[in-house]
Amino acid sequence: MLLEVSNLRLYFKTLRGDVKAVDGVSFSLDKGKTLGIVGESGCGKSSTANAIVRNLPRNVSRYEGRICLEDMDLIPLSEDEFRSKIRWRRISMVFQGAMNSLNPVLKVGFQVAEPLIIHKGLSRGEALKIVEELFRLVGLSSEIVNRYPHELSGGMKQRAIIAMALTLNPDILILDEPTSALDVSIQAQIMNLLKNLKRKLGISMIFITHDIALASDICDEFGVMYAGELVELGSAEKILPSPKHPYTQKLLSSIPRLHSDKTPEFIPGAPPDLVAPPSGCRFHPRCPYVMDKCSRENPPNTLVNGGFVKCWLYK
Amino acid sequence: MGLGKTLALKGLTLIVVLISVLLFTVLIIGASGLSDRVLSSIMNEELRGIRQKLTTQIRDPEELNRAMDEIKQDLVKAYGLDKPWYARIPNMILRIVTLDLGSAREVQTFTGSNRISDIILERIPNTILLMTSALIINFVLGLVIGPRIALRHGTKMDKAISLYSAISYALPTWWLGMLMILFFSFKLRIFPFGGMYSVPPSEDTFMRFLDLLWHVMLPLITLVLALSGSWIYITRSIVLSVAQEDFVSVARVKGLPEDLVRRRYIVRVAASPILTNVVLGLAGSIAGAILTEIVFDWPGMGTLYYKAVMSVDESLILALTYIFTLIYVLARFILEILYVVLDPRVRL
Amino acid sequence: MEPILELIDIKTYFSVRKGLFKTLTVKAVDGISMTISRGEVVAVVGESGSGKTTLGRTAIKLIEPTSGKIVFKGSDITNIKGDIKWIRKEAQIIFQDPFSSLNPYMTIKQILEEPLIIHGVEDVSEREEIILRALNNVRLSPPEDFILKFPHMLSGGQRQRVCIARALVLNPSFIVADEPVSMIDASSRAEILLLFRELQEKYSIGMMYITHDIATAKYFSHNISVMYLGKIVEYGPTKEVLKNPFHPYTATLINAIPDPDPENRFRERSIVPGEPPSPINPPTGCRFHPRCPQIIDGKCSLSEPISREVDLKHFVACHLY
Amino acid sequence: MSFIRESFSEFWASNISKIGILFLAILVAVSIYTVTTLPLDFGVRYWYNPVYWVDYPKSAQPEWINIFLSEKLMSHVELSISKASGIKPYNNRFIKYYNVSYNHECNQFPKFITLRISDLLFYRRDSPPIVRFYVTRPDGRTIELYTLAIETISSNATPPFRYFSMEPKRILLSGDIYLARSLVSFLYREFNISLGTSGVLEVGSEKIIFGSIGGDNTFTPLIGRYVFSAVLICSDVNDGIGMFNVVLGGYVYGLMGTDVLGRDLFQGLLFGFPIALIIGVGVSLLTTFIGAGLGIVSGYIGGRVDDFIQRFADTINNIPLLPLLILLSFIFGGRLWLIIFVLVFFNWPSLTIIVRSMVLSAKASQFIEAAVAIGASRLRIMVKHIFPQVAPFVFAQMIFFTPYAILAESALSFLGLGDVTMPTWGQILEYGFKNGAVFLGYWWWILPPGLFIVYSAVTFVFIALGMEPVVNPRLRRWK
Repeated sequence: MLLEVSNLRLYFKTLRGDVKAVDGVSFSLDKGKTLGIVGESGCGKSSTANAIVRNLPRNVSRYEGRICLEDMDLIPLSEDEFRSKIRWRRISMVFQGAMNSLNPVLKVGFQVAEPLIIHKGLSRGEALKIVEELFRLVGLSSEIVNRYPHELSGGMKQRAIIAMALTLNPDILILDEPTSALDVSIQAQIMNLLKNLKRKLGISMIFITHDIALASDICDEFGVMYAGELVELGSAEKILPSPKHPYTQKLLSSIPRLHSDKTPEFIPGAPPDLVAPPSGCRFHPRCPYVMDKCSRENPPNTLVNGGFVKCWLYK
Repeated sequence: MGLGKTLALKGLTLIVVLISVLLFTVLIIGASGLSDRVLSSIMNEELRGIRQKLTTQIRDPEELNRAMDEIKQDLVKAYGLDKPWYARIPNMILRIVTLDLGSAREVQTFTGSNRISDIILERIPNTILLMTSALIINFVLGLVIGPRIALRHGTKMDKAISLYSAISYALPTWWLGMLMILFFSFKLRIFPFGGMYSVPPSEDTFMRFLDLLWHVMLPLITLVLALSGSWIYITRSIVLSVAQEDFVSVARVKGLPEDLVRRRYIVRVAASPILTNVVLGLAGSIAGAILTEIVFDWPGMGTLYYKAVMSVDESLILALTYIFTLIYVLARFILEILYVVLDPRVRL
Repeated sequence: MEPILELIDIKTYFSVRKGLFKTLTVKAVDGISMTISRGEVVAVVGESGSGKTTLGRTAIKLIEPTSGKIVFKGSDITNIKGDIKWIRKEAQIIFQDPFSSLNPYMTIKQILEEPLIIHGVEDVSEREEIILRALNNVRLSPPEDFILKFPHMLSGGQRQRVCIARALVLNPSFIVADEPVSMIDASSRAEILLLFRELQEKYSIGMMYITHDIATAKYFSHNISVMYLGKIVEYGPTKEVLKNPFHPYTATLINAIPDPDPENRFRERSIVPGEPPSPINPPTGCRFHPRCPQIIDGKCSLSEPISREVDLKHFVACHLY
Repeated sequence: MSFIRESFSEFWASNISKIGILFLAILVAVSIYTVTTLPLDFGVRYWYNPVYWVDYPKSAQPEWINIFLSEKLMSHVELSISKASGIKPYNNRFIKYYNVSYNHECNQFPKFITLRISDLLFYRRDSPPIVRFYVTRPDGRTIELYTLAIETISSNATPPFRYFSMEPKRILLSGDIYLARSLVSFLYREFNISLGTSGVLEVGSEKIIFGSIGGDNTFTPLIGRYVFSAVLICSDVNDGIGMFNVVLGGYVYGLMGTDVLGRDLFQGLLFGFPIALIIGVGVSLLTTFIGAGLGIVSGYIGGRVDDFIQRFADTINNIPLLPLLILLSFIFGGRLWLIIFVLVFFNWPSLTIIVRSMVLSAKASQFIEAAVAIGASRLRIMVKHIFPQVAPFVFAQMIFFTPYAILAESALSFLGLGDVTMPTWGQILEYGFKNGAVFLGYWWWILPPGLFIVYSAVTFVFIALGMEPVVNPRLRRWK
């Protein structure tokens, strides 16, 4: 077990009250595997990622749980320890806004090389040499090293950012919607690249997206998030063909498919406000199988089909 | 488009600005009739003097009048009053643009020259000594304190400094200057009331220097007290907006030490807007803080301009307007070049 | 069926000023002809920079074409300048971004009322009635709950439904839908698409459905045209094109959209390399040739392929055919 | 409108906004009070009319300063009586007494003494009245101060004859030679001291009148009750004095003291409130109106209109403003509305440039395109769709610009370029500075006007600061 997250909570303070962005999330990640975290926007996917790399805004009101990286609990680590031991060396991340992830006044190559210089103490020249290699790996020509971010297209920036995430050979790479701003053909290119990296480097990934079809390209396991909670967790082989949780079922059937003639369905209503989520099962107001119990009690995680489902239907 | 072309284009725009400002000034002084009025009053003054001299030589009143009429016609021509005010403009602007600034009517240099270029050259160092050093102090204060409070925004320290900035924005520097004189010069008697040197100035160069320092202290403190608030606040807001960009979080997650993140990812990116303020501030400071200079009786460009306006010395007003604008325009041009150096996005 | 919109060799160029003297021409739409009939939905599929959005805007004269002819409801509207109000009533557009396409300072009622005011529906109760009916139509019910809300109080899907309602209050005969679901959460996309199809059929509206996601086009377009760099490379009945894409580019677009399948991760997706070139300086010959996996040496880079009817009503512009 | 309510609650959440609003309320209240109590032509009629201030003490400190002093300073005193306190027949004539009394309690001499009578009325053309003035001191001694004789009337005007009705007769006792002679005899008679008139003038009449003499011929203030009387000797019983005043110049006056001309600074400073408010609000209102209007037109219409507006704005924005502002105020200034005009003229461009860029980005919003698509006219789009986008920013700019306008006007006033018909704080400071108030330590002349400038400016800065999170969504607390 490479990474084990249990009972992770991350709340933000606002004028209206605490936003329970991540509320008791548990999952684990094996070496070389990719976990997809999927769900609608505003369900806490990105916050989960940010909680793992401890990229927190100032208004955090609650940050607790266990994040164990090979038996080391990360939460009690001091800011400085976490920075020098974990960040980028063990866990690196590709952020959602690829367009804004690069400093506009520094050359791309230098930004990618920076972790090597800081963490490994390499000279700029040595670091840049490694960067050129990495660029080749992600399909960028080595001359890009000397370019500024604004001179790159969106796809090239995304490749550079992926290269940047790989500089220190991290154990875990977190990808937060890495392709959402890209065109479909470029998106396919990036997915192929990620697949290659996974195979070649054996790196573990957490892939965050709202698009299950896209996630199926790379993920071995799926965690489905709804309203700050993980409602279903299981392998791709189990979840994609036969989802258990009503939310997962709905999510899967809402995807317009090219190769089948089934009319897509939709989930009526909108995800709840995370300041005051519904009582009991948070999905109950939108659930087609809602029962009395659902609005009263929060369902426990039930072992079904080799994975966990958080639903009263399976209890 | 090449870099040279961009800059040439900017330069051209700024030259147009320069000429328009001069034209605007001349038009205002001319069209309001001020120019004609002042010129004729100067001429009449001169005529009166001549008449007094002539009365001792020419007894016959009729002959005197005839002689006076002739002299008057000559003078009218010499002053250009025979033509309408706008006919004088092209010449005037051409002279100014070629830096032939002419001579002032009343103001003189310490050594008695009334050539405007001499006067300006004498005054500029005085203004630089006061205004520019104040600006640099304020800039440094802004750069040291601004980012610090920006990254701790919402804290008590941030609130206190913001409050100080707000009040200092509402504080007229010249009034603060008067209070400073009232307190430190009148009440405590530890600083002089104004001026640059004691009268009579000391013979010894070192003592003169100390004397100068003693004199510059109070206006300098005033300028720093009154203006540092806005500098800190401006730096704070620029830094605050950069600090919220995504690439700053990326840098943190990359595991860069906090001070490096601050230096390389925040201040470095915030540099060009901050620099804009500094360079424009520097350029503006040449015009002097007119009111502060008056309050402290500081013989700089500000008091010079004030005197020029009050005595309607057209050539001096024009020359100073030209110099102020020229420096400002040059600063803008330098900024364009600096942007290119600092911000790769500007490079086309 | 009677054609509602005919585009004949439409070209829309933009000039981009670079510096003082140099202007560059962006050939966003470069010679496109298309006919859309009443009740017909034509999907225009392409990536960003393909000119599909410009085409949609040009079709309803939000952008003036550089050359070509636009015939709307039988009259040539290409050069009309002043009296275009009737076109604005008959032809509507729905935008991609439901967040920025509603004025945040207006209530839903004000937003829906505006077109009615502009087009002279003076009776207040009549306007109210139309608005309530439109809201019911887009399933924002009960409508009374929504009319006094501001856009920011609604979810993305709800906002897009308001946009649809706004387009419908004037009873248009033609609608351009510019990526109407691309910014909506996957879970509510289907809802909007189904609503679209229902309303389009109910009112027999001609529609140009612009999208980069060929999968959504499948659900309610009759015909599909695939655009690449300002040109249509393939056109035909939707089912036909999806089943049997002729143009290599169309095949790429289809391949880029996976179905959720656990087997996906064990196979490479077939992709085209590189990125779309800039429409300022498009490649010679076939514009797709630098990225084309099936390039014919000495042909594709030199001569521009002409659109041919390869199958029944299925056109393709490619040297392979 | 819910966003207005939300914005307001966001605004109201910070203390600084509350303070700002409180300050503004005070500012407005004082201005309204001033406008309703002081005449609108206060400037010309009183402030710039030196005659009006003749009997006020010059450069007097505020009265409340005595609270902090162990040795109290003499307050300014003006005594008056309008009805005769007694009447007596005397040799076919009448004597009317007009007595006013004053209790002198402080250990100082008055700065000056002035007698004033107004509205002298008499009926006998051939026998006009005579007025004699006396003072009776606490020690019972009486000094004759002055005699006023009225000439006989030779014209054929009809009685009653009225003197000093338009302007009172003012008798300045300090330095008066008649009084000096009277004091010479007084000193000799009562104390057996011989002092010539020049000697008396040297000591000062006030000191002799208000002094008790010490051993070595020094005068110390005599504490106690003084009675000043005007004695009217007249031939007709109806003759009389309308008003008799005695002014004893003090060292402290009123709430705010006086300036070198004796002007009551309190009144001048009070009048500064409405002017600051008018300048601040007027200039910022006009500037934002023009600036935002042109910015919207420039940004939305584009093309040549845009080019023209932007060139113009660029030019003005590219020059150091203060010098030109001074020049223009010198040439055109002197009146409030001209100063407002000059300030507006030079300041709209910066707003236009910013608003234009905001409009350009708002123009790219799809709801603008949507409005075009439903056939909305340009005007409708600008008013209904674009303006609301920039409105919060423009409103905040307007508030933020107000202190600038107040400060700019006071700076121009300080340079002597203010409105010549009404007192402003800047002008009061200018006059103080020119008259050496700073070098003489007249703090009460320098401190309050500046404090009021800061007060009114800070009011708007606080409100603007409170609005910052409303306008800049990045700083918002609610999402």
